[in-house]
Amino acid sequence: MEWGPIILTLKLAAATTAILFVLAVPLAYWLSRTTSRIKPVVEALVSMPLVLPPTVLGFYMLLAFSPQNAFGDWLDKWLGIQLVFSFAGLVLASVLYSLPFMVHPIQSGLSSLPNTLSEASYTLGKSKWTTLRKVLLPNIRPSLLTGIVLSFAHTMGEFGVVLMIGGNIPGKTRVASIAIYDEVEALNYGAANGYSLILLALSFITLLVVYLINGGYLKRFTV
Amino acid sequence: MEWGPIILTLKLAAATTAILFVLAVPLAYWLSRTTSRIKPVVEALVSMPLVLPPTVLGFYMLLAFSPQNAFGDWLDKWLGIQLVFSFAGLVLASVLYSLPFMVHPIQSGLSSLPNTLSEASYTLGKSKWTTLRKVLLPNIRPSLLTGIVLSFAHTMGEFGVVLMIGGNIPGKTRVASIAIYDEVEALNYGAANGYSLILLALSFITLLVVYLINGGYLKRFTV
Amino acid sequence: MIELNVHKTLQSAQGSMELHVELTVEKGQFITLYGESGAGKTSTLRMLSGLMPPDKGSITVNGTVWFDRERKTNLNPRHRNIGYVFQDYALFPNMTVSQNLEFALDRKQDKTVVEDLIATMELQQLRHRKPGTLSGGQKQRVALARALVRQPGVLLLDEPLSALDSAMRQKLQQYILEAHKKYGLTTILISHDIGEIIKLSDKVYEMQNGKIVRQGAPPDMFGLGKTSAKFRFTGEVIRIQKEDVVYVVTIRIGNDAVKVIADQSEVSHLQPGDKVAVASKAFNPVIQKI
Amino acid sequence: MIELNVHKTLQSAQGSMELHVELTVEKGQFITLYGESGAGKTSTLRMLSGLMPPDKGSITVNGTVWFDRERKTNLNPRHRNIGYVFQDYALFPNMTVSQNLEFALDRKQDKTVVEDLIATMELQQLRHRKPGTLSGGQKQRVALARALVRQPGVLLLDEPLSALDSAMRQKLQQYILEAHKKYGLTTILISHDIGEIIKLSDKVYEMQNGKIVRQGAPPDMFGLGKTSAKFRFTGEVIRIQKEDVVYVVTIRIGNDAVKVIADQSEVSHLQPGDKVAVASKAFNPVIQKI
Amino acid sequence: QPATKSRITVATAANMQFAMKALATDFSEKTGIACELVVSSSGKLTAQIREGAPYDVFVAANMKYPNTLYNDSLTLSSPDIYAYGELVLWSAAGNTRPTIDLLTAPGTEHIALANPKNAPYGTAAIEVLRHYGIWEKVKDKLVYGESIAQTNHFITSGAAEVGFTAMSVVLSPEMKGKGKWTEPGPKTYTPIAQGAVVIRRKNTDTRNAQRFYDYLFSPEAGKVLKDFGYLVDE
Ligand SMILES: Nc1ncnc2c1ncn2[C@@H]1O[C@H](COP(=O)(O)OP(=O)(O)OP(=O)(O)O)[C@@H](O)[C@H]1O
Ligand SMILES: Nc1ncnc2c1ncn2[C@@H]1O[C@H](COP(=O)(O)OP(=O)(O)OP(=O)(O)O)[C@@H](O)[C@H]1O
Ligand SMILES: [Mg+2]
Ligand SMILES: [Mg+2]
Repeated sequence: MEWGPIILTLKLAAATTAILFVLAVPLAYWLSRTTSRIKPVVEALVSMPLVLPPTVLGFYMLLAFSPQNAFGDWLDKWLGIQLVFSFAGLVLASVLYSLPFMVHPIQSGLSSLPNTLSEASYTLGKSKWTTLRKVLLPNIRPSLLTGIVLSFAHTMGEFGVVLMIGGNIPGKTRVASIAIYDEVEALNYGAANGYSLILLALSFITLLVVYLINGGYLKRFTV
Repeated sequence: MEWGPIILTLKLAAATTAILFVLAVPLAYWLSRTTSRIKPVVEALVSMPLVLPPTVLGFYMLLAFSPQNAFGDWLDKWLGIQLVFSFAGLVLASVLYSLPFMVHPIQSGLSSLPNTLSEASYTLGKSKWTTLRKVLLPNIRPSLLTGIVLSFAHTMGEFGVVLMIGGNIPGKTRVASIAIYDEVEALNYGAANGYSLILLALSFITLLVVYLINGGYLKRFTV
Repeated sequence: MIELNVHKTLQSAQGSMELHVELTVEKGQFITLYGESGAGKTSTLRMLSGLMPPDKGSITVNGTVWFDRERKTNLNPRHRNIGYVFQDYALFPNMTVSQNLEFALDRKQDKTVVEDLIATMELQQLRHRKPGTLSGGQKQRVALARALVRQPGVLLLDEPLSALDSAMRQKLQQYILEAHKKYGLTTILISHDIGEIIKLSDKVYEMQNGKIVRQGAPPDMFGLGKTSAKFRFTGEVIRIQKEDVVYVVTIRIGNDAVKVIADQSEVSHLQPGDKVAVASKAFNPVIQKI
Repeated sequence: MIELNVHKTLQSAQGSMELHVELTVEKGQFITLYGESGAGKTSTLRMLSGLMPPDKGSITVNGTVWFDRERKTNLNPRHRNIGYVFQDYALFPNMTVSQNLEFALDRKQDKTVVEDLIATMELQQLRHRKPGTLSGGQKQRVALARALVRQPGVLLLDEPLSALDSAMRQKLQQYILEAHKKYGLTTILISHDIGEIIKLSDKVYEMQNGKIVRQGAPPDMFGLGKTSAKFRFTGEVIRIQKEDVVYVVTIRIGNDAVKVIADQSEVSHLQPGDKVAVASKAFNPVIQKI
Repeated sequence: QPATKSRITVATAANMQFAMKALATDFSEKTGIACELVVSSSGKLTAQIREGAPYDVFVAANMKYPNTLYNDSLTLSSPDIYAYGELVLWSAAGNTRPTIDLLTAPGTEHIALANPKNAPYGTAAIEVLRHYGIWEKVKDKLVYGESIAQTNHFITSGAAEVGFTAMSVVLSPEMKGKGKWTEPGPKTYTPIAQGAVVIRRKNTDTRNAQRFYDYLFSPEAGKVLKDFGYLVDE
């Protein structure tokens, strides 16, 4: 068993979650505030990536990002970014695929906050951005946590999209989920169990620590 | 193209979402209230099904539910329930797999509610159950919606677990996601696009209607 | 009869506060908890209603043990038959005004009580509104109405009228008093308004720092005990004006102002805002209803 | 100077309410909005502060247009340089008391103002506490302190002292008044407490049903204009006792109670709770500082 | 002229992976060219190669996928058949050797096979069933795996009592000795022709890929393939 895929998975999950967070917060904020008529359309669209089987979604992404395609070609020529069979592509695909897991919880958290919080902040001369950062987000911690945990865990386990876009290249796009999948496919149940256990254990410990900190159980250590 | 898989998918998603809702509400309620030491452990466990690749999770479920196995055998002999290659098995697998999508949002919704709401209800002589049903849940509508939408959409698109447990039997366990997958594998991109479009369109319309109703845009029609 | 003897340590980042309250309220009595901000008044009501478990002690109401640390008894709030007006109202945002009241109905209770309360609290116009769009005073009235729906044995009022204008306030004071008498309630009020306390309550407990430091009949507690046919008022200097050789001092007493003639020596140590007593020896007043 | 002339239709399930407020406040003036629950006082402050857009009209403050429907101007609340004490406090639950105040600091502002306010409002003990664990009055003090941190040009106070005991209330009234004078603030207060209004404000506007129905100097508004050297008080009957052939009527006036002798005919139409006026013709009072 | 790569990537259909591992090792030892296997379903690999996946050689499980690529001019030449796959009837449960009769027995509730839509072993299994005239009888017992690999899971987990798989599976080191298997008999199905192609790639030297391709058709490779249960043209 190799550690490469596991480290790659953690990198992918971390990068995806971080990017998703940065993207989802403004989107969720906009959705929670807007009275625009297109709001329900955007809300529905955000969930769309979930509806297709991951492999199929991956297939369509493959078509879209491929250098054979105008868009992929443009990216390649002008920005030098290759999205197929590269780590960058995996990240982008995972971000698209896990978008609803980050956006929806944050949006519902924001829309449950009483208006007076942001109003009070505005009357104190603070901008929307400061208000969001210092007042709103800290008060929806459970929702942020939900978004982060769901996105992180989902990216860890996802392999349909990743396999299609990434192509299972060791050290580059061969994440743990694909490695396990391969071992299972090869009837190497022992190795598959090994990977699974490590993945489960790592995730369990990560999540446990997150929840312990969140629950204040680790106060003693964090003071 | 056949409609069978699409109808089966909708049935599966509806059944899974309904069952998940019934299971997740008490669990989320317990998690949002308890001060038990095992709370962070349970919280972490709830997310575990996400961490494994769906096919692998499906494989482990296959092992567990197989009639060769003590548990599967017991189910078969005593309750007459066959979980492998049956619709019931698909539902169970989907429920397990989508559990975090329902539990986490509801939990974060419940824990964001001010305590005084339930306190007021108790002082009015209402039970915990009545309080949950009439006071707490109606006040976390955005979170419930998030849970339902994520679970529903995720079940629509999921096929790794479903394929493993279900065995792709036409009319019984052959859901749309598998059908699309098959067409893509067979390089039948035309048919795959057809299925995908229908699935996307159906889901989009469903979600749009949900969000329109939720946003009060359809008030005129619902009065 | 309420017999309450509870201890509670309220933990906080900065030190802790020892709450120790001993209180006996006769059935049908109307008492008031009075005292400075943070003295422990709300906490006392919360322990009585079962929303906050005491660390030690016991609570017995009409012979039933509601709480006893020793005997490990802790009656569920829902079985305590109380009505509670929360300081922050705690209305249910998902329900309209009517629904908030109807939610409080007991299974077999008649709906007419809701109608009566809506009329009394002048909520007719608001009955189909959600709390989110109500003004502060409107919310407070709904909260009071909701607590009264069940005609509970014990009524707990945490500053129930603080957001109301004086006309509405007087009206609802009257209503509370009538309901208290009519249904034989035992009522505990938290209020900062001395007039209100004197008008409503049989006994006042003053709390300070988690303890009851004084108790007694309202007039005694607020220095009204030594009343006499003599006129002696406490008031506040509003203005001091020089007029010819004398000074005219305007003093606010209650909602009235009087002008008093004073000489240089009298005003030299006075300034607007000062609390003063005004007294007279010979006085034969006439009462006139207004 | 604040010139406000706004229209707003407040929609609700049951009919709608027309709010139309016209108001001119001089720079440095201290005015009070007074009126029954739901009259539109809070809504007026919300429009002035930019939290609720009026349907029509304009708001000009010290020559700057804050809002003008015609000219499509609508200054962001954050640029209006106001301090706002919300009726429901609106403290930030994620921050401690100190942090709530520090958050309000302007970029270049000195931190000492926070320390001063913490001391004035007696919040030292609470500085590291989160709002969730504060009592009602404690929250209210934090809210007031927070609104004062920026020493804003316009101070908007929505029942800022309603949850405080009278000692604290008096103290903070004094403080508000001093701050108002010291920093040359223009202050708009919403209050139901007549004593407070008289003490603090230069002018009172009475609102009813979304309109200003009366305005004037506080003493005039509350019928204190016709003061004279005569003693004439309004009060409330607390008790009527028969003693021998006469009746002793106990009347509460402000925080004092007086006993007045009355005969059968005088008391026949009186009962406890009645509002009465007490007057005397010959009276030569003495003032005594307490 | 780009530098010669000392490492090639071989896209391998799932059912070939056991044999390919042995072949790749042997090839690397002989030539010093490192060989990386990317194992996936033929369908996915085909889609990826069309979009420029960095694979040098494609070893498929049938002729359809390499032919598609050839028709798209993505290969150096038309695909050649390097081996024929053989089908077996396999059962992991019990100790009885599975027979065709077992399929119709009442105790057999599920028969696993690969999805005939995109796996050649599935098509072959259907042919076998039709050959014995039991298709109608067993139709409702059939459960389909996404690939031959998933069919194996159905069988090894015991979820399906019996199923059709590739002989290469039951002869693989991982599965050797697990359960019992029989061959359904010659001429009961069309031999499963498996083709390979060298991928045409821009800016990449294909010489090493061609060497591997040639090796695949060499007698040494043929011997290895035979050991793994494939038929090889001689
Ligand atoms: N968002 C809203 N939608 C509809 N009606 C509203 C809304 N906000 C306030 N109102 C109504 O407008 C009227 C004025 O409310 P406002 O809060 O200004 O009253 P107020 O004078 O501050 O009363 P109080 O003294 O009780 O706080 C009330 O009848 C209230 O119910
Ligand atoms: N959950 C809590 N944790 C820690 N301290 C608390 C908690 N709740 C209240 N306290 C503190 O206990 C003390 C008493 O609070 P309480 O709410 O009973 O005051 P109060 O007498 O009702 O005051 P007010 O008149 O301001 O409402 C206060 O100092 C308060 O800060
Ligand atoms: Mg209190
Ligand atoms: Mg108001």
